[in-house]
Amino acid sequence: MTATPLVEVRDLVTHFTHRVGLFGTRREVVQAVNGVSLDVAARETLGLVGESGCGKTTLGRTILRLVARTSGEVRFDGQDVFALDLAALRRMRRRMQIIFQDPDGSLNPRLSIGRAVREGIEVHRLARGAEADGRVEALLAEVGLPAGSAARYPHEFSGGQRQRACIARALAVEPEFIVCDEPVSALDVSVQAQVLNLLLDLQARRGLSYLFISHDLAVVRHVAPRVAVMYLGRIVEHGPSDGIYQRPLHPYTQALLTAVPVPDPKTKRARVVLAGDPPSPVNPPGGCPFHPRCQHPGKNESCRTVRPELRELAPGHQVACHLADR
Amino acid sequence: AKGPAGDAARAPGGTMIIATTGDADVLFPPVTSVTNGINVSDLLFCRLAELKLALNTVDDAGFRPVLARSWEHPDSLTIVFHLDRRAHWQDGAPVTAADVAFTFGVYRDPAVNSPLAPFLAAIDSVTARDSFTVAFRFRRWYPEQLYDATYHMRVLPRHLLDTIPAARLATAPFARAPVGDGPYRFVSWAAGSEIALAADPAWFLGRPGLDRLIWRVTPELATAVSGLLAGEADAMEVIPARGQLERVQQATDVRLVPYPSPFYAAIVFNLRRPPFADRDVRRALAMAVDRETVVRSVFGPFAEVAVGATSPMQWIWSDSISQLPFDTAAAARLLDQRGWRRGGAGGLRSSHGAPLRFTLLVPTSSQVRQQAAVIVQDELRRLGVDMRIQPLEFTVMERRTQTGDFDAALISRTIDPSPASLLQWWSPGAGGNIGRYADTAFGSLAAAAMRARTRAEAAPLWRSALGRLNDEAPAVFLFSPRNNAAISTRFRNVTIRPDSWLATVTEWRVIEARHIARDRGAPRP
Amino acid sequence: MSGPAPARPPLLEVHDLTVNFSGSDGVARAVDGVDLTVEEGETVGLVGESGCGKSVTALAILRLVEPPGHIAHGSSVRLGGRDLLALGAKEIRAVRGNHVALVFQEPLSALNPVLRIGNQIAEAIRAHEAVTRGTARWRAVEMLTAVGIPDAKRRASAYAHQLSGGMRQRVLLAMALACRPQLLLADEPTTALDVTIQAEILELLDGLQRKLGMAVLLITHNLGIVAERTRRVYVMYAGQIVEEAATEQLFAAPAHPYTEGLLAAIPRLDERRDRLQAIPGQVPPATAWPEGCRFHPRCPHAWAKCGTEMPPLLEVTPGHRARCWLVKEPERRKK
Amino acid sequence: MLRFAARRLAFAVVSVAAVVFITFLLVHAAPGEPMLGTPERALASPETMARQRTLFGLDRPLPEQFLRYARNLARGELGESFVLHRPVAAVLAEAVPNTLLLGGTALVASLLLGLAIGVVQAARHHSRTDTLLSAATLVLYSVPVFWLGLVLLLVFGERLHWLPVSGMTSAGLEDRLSSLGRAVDVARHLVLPAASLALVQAAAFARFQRSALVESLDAEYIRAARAKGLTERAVLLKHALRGALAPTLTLAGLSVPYFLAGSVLVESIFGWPGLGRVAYDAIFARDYNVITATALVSGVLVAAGNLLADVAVAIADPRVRLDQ
Amino acid sequence: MSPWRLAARRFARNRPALTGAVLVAALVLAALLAPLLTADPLAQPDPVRLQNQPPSAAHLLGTDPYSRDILSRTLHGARVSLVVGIGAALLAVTLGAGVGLTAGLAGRRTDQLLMRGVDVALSLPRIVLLLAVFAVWEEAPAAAVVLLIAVTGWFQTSRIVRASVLSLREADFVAAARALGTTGAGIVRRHLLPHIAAPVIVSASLDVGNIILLEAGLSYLGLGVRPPTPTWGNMIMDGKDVLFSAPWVALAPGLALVLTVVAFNLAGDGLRDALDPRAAA
Ligand SMILES: Nc1ncnc2c1ncn2[C@@H]1O[C@H](COP(=O)(O)OP(=O)(O)OP(=O)(O)O)[C@@H](O)[C@H]1O
Ligand SMILES: Nc1ncnc2c1ncn2[C@@H]1O[C@H](COP(=O)(O)OP(=O)(O)OP(=O)(O)O)[C@@H](O)[C@H]1O
Ligand SMILES: [Mg+2]
Ligand SMILES: [Mg+2]
Repeated sequence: MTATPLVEVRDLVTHFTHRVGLFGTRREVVQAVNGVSLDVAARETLGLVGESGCGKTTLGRTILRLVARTSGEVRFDGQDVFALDLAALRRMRRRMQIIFQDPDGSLNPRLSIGRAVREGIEVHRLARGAEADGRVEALLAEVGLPAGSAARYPHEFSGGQRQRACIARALAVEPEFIVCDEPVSALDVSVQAQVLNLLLDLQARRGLSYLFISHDLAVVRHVAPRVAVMYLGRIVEHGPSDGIYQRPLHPYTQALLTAVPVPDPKTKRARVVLAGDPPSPVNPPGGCPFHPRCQHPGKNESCRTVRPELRELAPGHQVACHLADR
Repeated sequence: AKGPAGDAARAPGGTMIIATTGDADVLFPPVTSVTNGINVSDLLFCRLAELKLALNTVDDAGFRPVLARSWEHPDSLTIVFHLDRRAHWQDGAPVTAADVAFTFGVYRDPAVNSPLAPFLAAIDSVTARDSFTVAFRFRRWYPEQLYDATYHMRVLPRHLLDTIPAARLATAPFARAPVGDGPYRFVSWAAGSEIALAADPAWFLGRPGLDRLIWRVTPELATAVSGLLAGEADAMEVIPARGQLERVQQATDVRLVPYPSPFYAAIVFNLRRPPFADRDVRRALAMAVDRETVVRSVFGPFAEVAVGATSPMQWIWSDSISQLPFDTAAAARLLDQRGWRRGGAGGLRSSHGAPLRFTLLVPTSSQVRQQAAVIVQDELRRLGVDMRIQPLEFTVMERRTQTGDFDAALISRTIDPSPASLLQWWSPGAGGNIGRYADTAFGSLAAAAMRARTRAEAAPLWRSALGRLNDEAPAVFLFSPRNNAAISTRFRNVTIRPDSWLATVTEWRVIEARHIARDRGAPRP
Repeated sequence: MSGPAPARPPLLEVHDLTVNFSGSDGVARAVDGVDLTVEEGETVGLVGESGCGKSVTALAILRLVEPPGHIAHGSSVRLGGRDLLALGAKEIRAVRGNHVALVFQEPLSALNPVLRIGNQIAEAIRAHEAVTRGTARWRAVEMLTAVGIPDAKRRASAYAHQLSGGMRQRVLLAMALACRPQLLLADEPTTALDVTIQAEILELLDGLQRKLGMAVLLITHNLGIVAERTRRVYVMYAGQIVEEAATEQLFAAPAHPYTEGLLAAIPRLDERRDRLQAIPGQVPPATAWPEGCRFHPRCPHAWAKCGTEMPPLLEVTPGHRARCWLVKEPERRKK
Repeated sequence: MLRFAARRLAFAVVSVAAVVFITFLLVHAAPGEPMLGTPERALASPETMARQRTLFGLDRPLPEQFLRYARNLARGELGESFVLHRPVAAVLAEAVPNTLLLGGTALVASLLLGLAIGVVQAARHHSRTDTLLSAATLVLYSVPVFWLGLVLLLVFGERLHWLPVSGMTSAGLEDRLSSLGRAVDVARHLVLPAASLALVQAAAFARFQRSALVESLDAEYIRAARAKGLTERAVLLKHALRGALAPTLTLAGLSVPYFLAGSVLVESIFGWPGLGRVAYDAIFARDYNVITATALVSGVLVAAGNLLADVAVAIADPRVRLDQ
Repeated sequence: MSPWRLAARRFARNRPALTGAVLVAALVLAALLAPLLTADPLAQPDPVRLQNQPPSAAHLLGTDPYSRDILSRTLHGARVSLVVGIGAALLAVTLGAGVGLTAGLAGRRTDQLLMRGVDVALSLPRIVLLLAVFAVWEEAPAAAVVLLIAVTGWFQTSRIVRASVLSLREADFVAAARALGTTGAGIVRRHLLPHIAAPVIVSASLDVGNIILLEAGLSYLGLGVRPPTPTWGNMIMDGKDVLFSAPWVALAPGLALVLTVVAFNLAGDGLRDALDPRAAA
C-alpha cells in the first residue's frame, strides 16, 4: 500500500429508484451503496464480506460502471472512470473485468464456450482467425478445462467448469483488475477449493488485483490479506484480515464471525446470536445502521442518532462504531 | 261492422311466423326502403286502389278498389277518387281526402327525401274536393296515370303527422310504432329480432284470416330454413339459394309456392369503354354466353333464362321476344371480323396488341350472381376472351356503376309491374342507364308503347322494343329467377302477387285441424 | 414375533432405499441402497454435495417422490417398526406431517404464495386432528409464537412474500412442528439464509427439539453445521452412504477418502492454510455412475479393484463404517 | 388505490377515444356510402342520394365531420342511424344487453367448463384421460366457431328438435308464457349460440389451465402441502388451483375480443339480435354512426375486460394485491 | 451440442409435436405442388351436370356447386390459408419483435410511449376493425389480408419481447458482455436476439393457427380473399347451402382447416416445450 492504488473508490453512493405498487404509482429509493471508500493496490486482493443485500454486488458493478453511480468517485489507475467517454470506457474495460456468482446466468446458454471467450478478443481486436482460436484454446487450458471445450455449450459443463469458463472469458482481454463477485458461492466445497486455487494461481502468474466479494468469511480469509466488512451499504470495518479475524472490533463483525459454524466438533465457542433481520436498504435506520440488531452492552443514544465514521483504531484497521474502543 | 263480424265467424284465426333474413329499416312508407320494411308497412297502410293479381298496369280494369271506393277520369289530366267512408285509422279517425292530399305532400317534400318522389313527378297536384273526394291532376296524359296515382303512395294519417316537421318524420316515434288503416295493426318491434302485427278485426274490408303475423329475423339463410323445417317459422318470402330450396322440397310440412320474381339479372356493358362501343363485340359476347347453362347450374329448375330486360312478372313477358342465339361459332366469326383474333397467350384474342380483356363487377352480397359470373367467365375464356371478376361490396359497386367507373357489371334490376320502368334503365340520360346505352330505334318503340291505351295495343310494341334491346346487346340478359316462397302446409288459400307477396294475405287461412300452440295465442287487446 | 419384548426398534430405520428417475437420457439412480437409522430424540446429520441424493432420500422416507421418480422394490422405510412403504394412501397421509414432518430448503418456494401463513399452519393441524377451524387457527398462532415470530396473531394473516427469509423459515418450522412430530426431516433448513440468521434458526431448532423431544435428521452440505449440531453423521456421495460415524469420530479420523477430501477442502476461519486441498474432478451425473467405487475416478488412492468392485460399507470401528476398500487394505493408502 | 383507479380509468378513456378516432377515419375514408336501399332494391336515385348526403352533413370536409362527431360524443350523443332512422343510442340499447347475455353466459360457461377440464387433466396428468382430453380440447380449439355453430344447429336444432335454432324467444308464444316460462324460453334459445361460443373458448381455457396447473403442481409448496399430509384433493383444489387461477382469470378478462369476434359470427348464424349483428349490418350499409358506436362499445367492453383481468389477478394473487 | 440442436432433438422426440410438424410439412408441400398435382381450381367442366358430384375417381373429393374439383380447390385453398397464416404470423411477429426490442432497449420515455400505445391497441376491437376494413376494400388480395391481419396482431408479441428483453438486460451474461466492452449492437445481435427468438418462434407458430381461423371467419362472412380464388372459408360458405344434399362440399375444406390448425398448434406446443428454457438442461 505504498504506491498509488490501482483502484480508488471515494464516497461512492449508488441508489436505485424504481416504481412500486400495482402500476408503479410510488417511487422507492434503494440505498444499495451509501458512501463507500476503499482502495485496491496492484497485485493485491481486497476481500469484501457482508450479508445478502448489503450492496456488495452493486458496489462491484458500480466500480466497473456497469451500474450508474449516484455520487462519489472511482479512479482506475488514476483515471476517473465516470468521466470517460464511451470509447475510452471500452478501452478501460479491457483492464478491469468481473466474474459473477452464478455460473449459470453469466454464460449465454446459446453461445459455445469458445465463442463466449472469444467475444472479448474480438471486441478489442486482440487477435483474429486462427490466432484467436489459439488464444481461446490456451485460455481454456489455463483455467483447466479439457481440450475440445471450446465447441461445447454451457449446459454441457458442471458448475465448477462453467465458473472456469467465466474466468477464461474475463482473462481473455488480459485485465489487471477483476471484481470477483462471490465466484464460489454456488459451488460445492470440493469444487470451490479448485476454483479458489485457480484464482490464486492466476493472480500469482499474471499479477492480477482482485476485489473479492463473498459472504463466506472463511473463504475471504483464505484469499484476501485485507478485508472490508459491509453492512447496509456502508463499510463498517476494514483492515488486515489477521487483525479482523482475531480481534474484530465491530459488534457486527463479531456476530458474523461467531455465527459461522466451525467444522470441528471439539471447538466450542461463545456465540453472539443476533436477533431480527437486517433492515431494508429502502429505509435504513438513522445513526449507526447496525444499532437495531446490535447486542453491545454499551449501546446508547448516540448509536441511534449519530452515524459513526470509520476510525483507525489499530494500524490499517478501521472501524465505524462509537463503542469499539470502549 | 256487420260484414266483418260474419267474416270473423268464419275466420279460424291463427298465427303466421315469417322468417326473414333482414330486419325492417323503418315503418314509414315514404322512406321505407328495405324489403321487410316495405312488406310490413304494406299491411299497415292502404293504397287508394290495388293491382289485381295479373298486374296489368295499363287498364283501369287491372285495379280493385281499396281506400277509394271508385274513381273517374273527368278529363285526360285528372283522376277523381271517391273514398270509402268505412275506412278509418286504427285510432278511430276516418280516412279522409285531406289525408291523401297530405300524403302526396309528404312524398314530394325534399326534406323527407323519399326515394319514391321521382315516380310522382308526373303528378302536378292532389287536392281534396271534399272530405271523401280527392282529385289528382297530372302534368300530361299517359295510360298509366292510375297506376302512378295509386301504386307508389300509401295514405298517411294527417292528424297524427302534421305537427311533426317534415325532416323529422322518418325518425319520429310514429315511424317505429305506426298507426295505420290497413288489415293489420302494429303490435311490437324488437329491433333485429321480431316485428309483430295483429289483425284489425274492424278493418273496413273485412277481418283478415290470420290473427297475427310475426316477422322473425334470422340473418343466416340456412338457419332460417332450419327454423322453417323445424316448425319454428311458417313462411318465407323467397328462398334464394338452390341448396336450401332442395331442402325445403324434401320437407313434408312445408311447400314451395313459386311465383314470378320482379328481378332480372344482366351483364351491363359500359359503352363508354372501347370494346363495348362496338355493337358487334357486344353481340359476340352475348352469343357466346350459354345462358341456359348458367341458369341450370345456378338455379337448377328454379329460374328461367331472361327473354330480355323484363321478368315474367310483367305482362309484357313473352317467349316470342327476339333474342340472340347461343352460337359460339358465330360469336367467334364476329370477333374475328372485328379484328379480335386469337393468338395471344392462352389463346386469348387481341386486336392491335391489346388483348380482349375486361373486368366484371359483381356484388359480394349476391351468391347467385357470383356463381353466374364464374360460369360466364369460363365460357368466355373458351372464346378467347379474358373476363376478370371483381367482387365488390354492394355499396362500393353501386358507387362505381353510378359514376361509370367500370367495364361491365353484373347487375340485378328490380322492376315495377309497369313496363314503363324499362325507360329508367335504358333510355339516354336516365339515372339507371349506367352503361350509357343510347338508341333511337329503341327509344321510339318504347315511346309508342307508352302511348298505347290498352294492353293489347301496347304489348307488341314493348316486345319489339325489348327485341331491339336484345339485338343491340347493351347487356347480356342472363336470368330472371322464379321466386319460391316456402309456406307451411298448415296454410290454405295461399296466393301470391309477384310484386308484393303478402298482398293477398288477408285471404290466407290456417287449416283448422292443424292449429298449433301459437295459433291459439289470443292477440292482445 | 414371539418371545420376550424385543429391543425397541429404532425410530426410523431405512433399509436399502433406492430411488430411480427415468428420464430421456436414461435412468438416474438418485438414491442407491441407502441404509440409515435415527433413534428417538437423536439428531443425525446427512451430509453430501449437491446432487448426491440427500433431498430425494428425505422425500422417499415420506413417499413424496413424484414421477418420473419411483422407489425401487426391496426398499424399506420403517417408522417405529411400521413399514411406511407398505401403507395405503390414507395411512401414509396420516404419517406425513403428523409423525414425520419435513422442512424444506427454500422457505419462499415451500410456502404457498396465495394462502395466508396462518391458514397453511392450521391446515396442517386440521389434516390430522379433529379440531375446529378456530382452534386450529389459535394453535397456529401459538406455534408462530413458539418459533419466535413477534406479533404472531397479526402475522398469521400475512402472506409469504411479506416476510423476510428468516421469518419464512420460522414459519416453515412452525408448520412442520404443528402436530408435534416424532421425527423432523430438516432438508438444508438454513442454506438459503445468511450466517447470522442461520445461527438464529439453528439455535431455535435446537431449543424446539429439546422441548418436543423429537428426533431430527439434519440434511446439509455444511460440515460446520454437522460438527456443531449432530451426534452421528452419514456422508453421502453419488447416491450412496459412503461413511457413517459418530460426529467426533468422523472429524477426528475420517475413513473414506471422500470425507477426508471434503474436510481438507474447506477453508477454515480458525486457521489459515496456504492452499486448499481440492478434490480433483467432479461429481458424475446420476445417470452414469462410475463402475466399482463411485468415488474412484477422483480418489487419490484408487487402484484397479476400486474401478471394478463396489465396496460395501465396511466396519472401521464399532459404529463407524466406510464404503472403501482401504478399510480392508489400509496399506494401499498413499502418503 | 384511488390514484391507480384514476389512472386506469383515464387510460381506458384514452383507449376508447383512440378506438373511436381510428374507426371514424376508417369508415369515412372507405369507398361507398350510406345507401337508401338494399342489394335487392336499389331504390334511390342519384339526386335522392345527394340530398341524403347534405342532410347528414356527409358533404362536409372530414375534419369538420369528425369535430362535430366528437363534440356530440362529448355531450353523450351518438348521432342517428342513417339506415334505421333512429338514434344510435336506441339501437345499441337494444342490442348490447343481448350480446352481454350471450357473451356473458358463454364466458362464464367456458370458464367453468375449461377450469373443470383443466383440473381433471392436471389431476391425472399423463394418464389416458388426460391424453384424450388434450386431443379433444386441441381439436375443439382448432374448429372455426361458425362451423361448430352450423353443426350444433343442424344436429340439435333441426335433426333432433331438442332446442330452438334461432332468435331469443319462441315467436308467437311470448305473451302466453309466465315470466318464469319466458326465462326458460330465453335460456333454451341461448343454449346453442352460447355453446358454440363457449366450447371453443372452453378448450382454450382448459389447455391454459391444464398447463398452469401442471406447472404449479411442480412447485415446492405443493410438495410441502403433501408433506403436511393433505389429501390429493386439497392439494389440487386448495393449493395448486389457487395459484394457477390468476393467469386463467387474466385470460378470461382478455378474451373479450374473442367473444366479440365470435358473436359477429354466432349472432348471424343463430339470429341472435345483438351487437355483432348490428355491427355487421351497419358495416355493409355504411351506417357510419352505428359502426363508430359499435366500435366504441366494443372498445369499452374490451377495456372493461382488461380491467376485470387486473382485478381478478389482484383478488387471486396477494403478491399483486398487497404490493403497496 | 448447441441449444438449438438440443431443442430440435427434444422436438423430434415429442410424438405429437412431430406429427404436427410432419402435417405442416405435408400441407406446405401439397400447397406448393397443388398446381402440379391437381387440375385448375377454377375450371368448371360442366356446371350443369357435374355440380355437387359426390367423390368419384375423376374427382376424388367430389365437385362443388360450380362443378369445380374440390380436391383441387382444397389444395389451392391451402395456398391461400398458408400464405395468409404464415405470412401474417411472420409479419406480425417481426413487427412485434421490432417494437418490443425498441421498447425494451430504449429509454424509459420511449418505452412508456410505445407500451402505452400497445395497451391502447390491445383494446381495439380487432374484429370490428377488420370487418370495417375488409368490407370497404374493393379487392382484398392475399397480400392485403396478410398485411391487415399482421398490423392488427402484433401487440401481444411486442409485450412478450419487451418483457424478455427487460429481463435479459439484467442477466449476468449481458453485464459480462458489457464489461468486456461489447457494443450495444453487438449485445443485441449476439445476446438478445437469439434469446427472444425462442418465444417469438413459439408465438408465431401458435399464431398461424389463429390467423387461419380468423381468415376463414372473414371469408365465411364474405370478406377477406374474394371468390373465385379458393379459400377454405369461402369454400365452406359455398357448401353451406348444400350441407345436406352434398355434405362433401363443405366437409373437405372444413376438415382441411381443422387439420391445419391442429397441426400448427401441435407443432407450436411442441416448439414451446422444446424451446422452453426450463427444459434446457
Ligand atoms: N437493479 C436494481 N434495482 C433496484 N434495486 C436493486 C438493484 N440491484 C440491487 N438492488 C438492491 O440493492 C440492494 C443491494 O443489492 P446487492 O445485489 O448489491 O447486494 P449483495 O450484497 O450483492 O447481496 P447478495 O449477497 O444477495 O448478492 C438490495 O436491496 C437489492 O434489492
Ligand atoms: N425430478 C427429478 N427428475 C429427475 N432427476 C431427479 C429429480 N429430482 C432429483 N433427481 C436426481 O436426483 C439426484 C439427487 O437429487 P437431490 O435433490 O436429492 O440432491 P441433493 O443432495 O438434495 O442436492 P442439493 O444439495 O442440491 O439439494 C440429482 O442428481 C438428480 O439427478
Ligand atoms: Mg451479490
Ligand atoms: Mg437438496
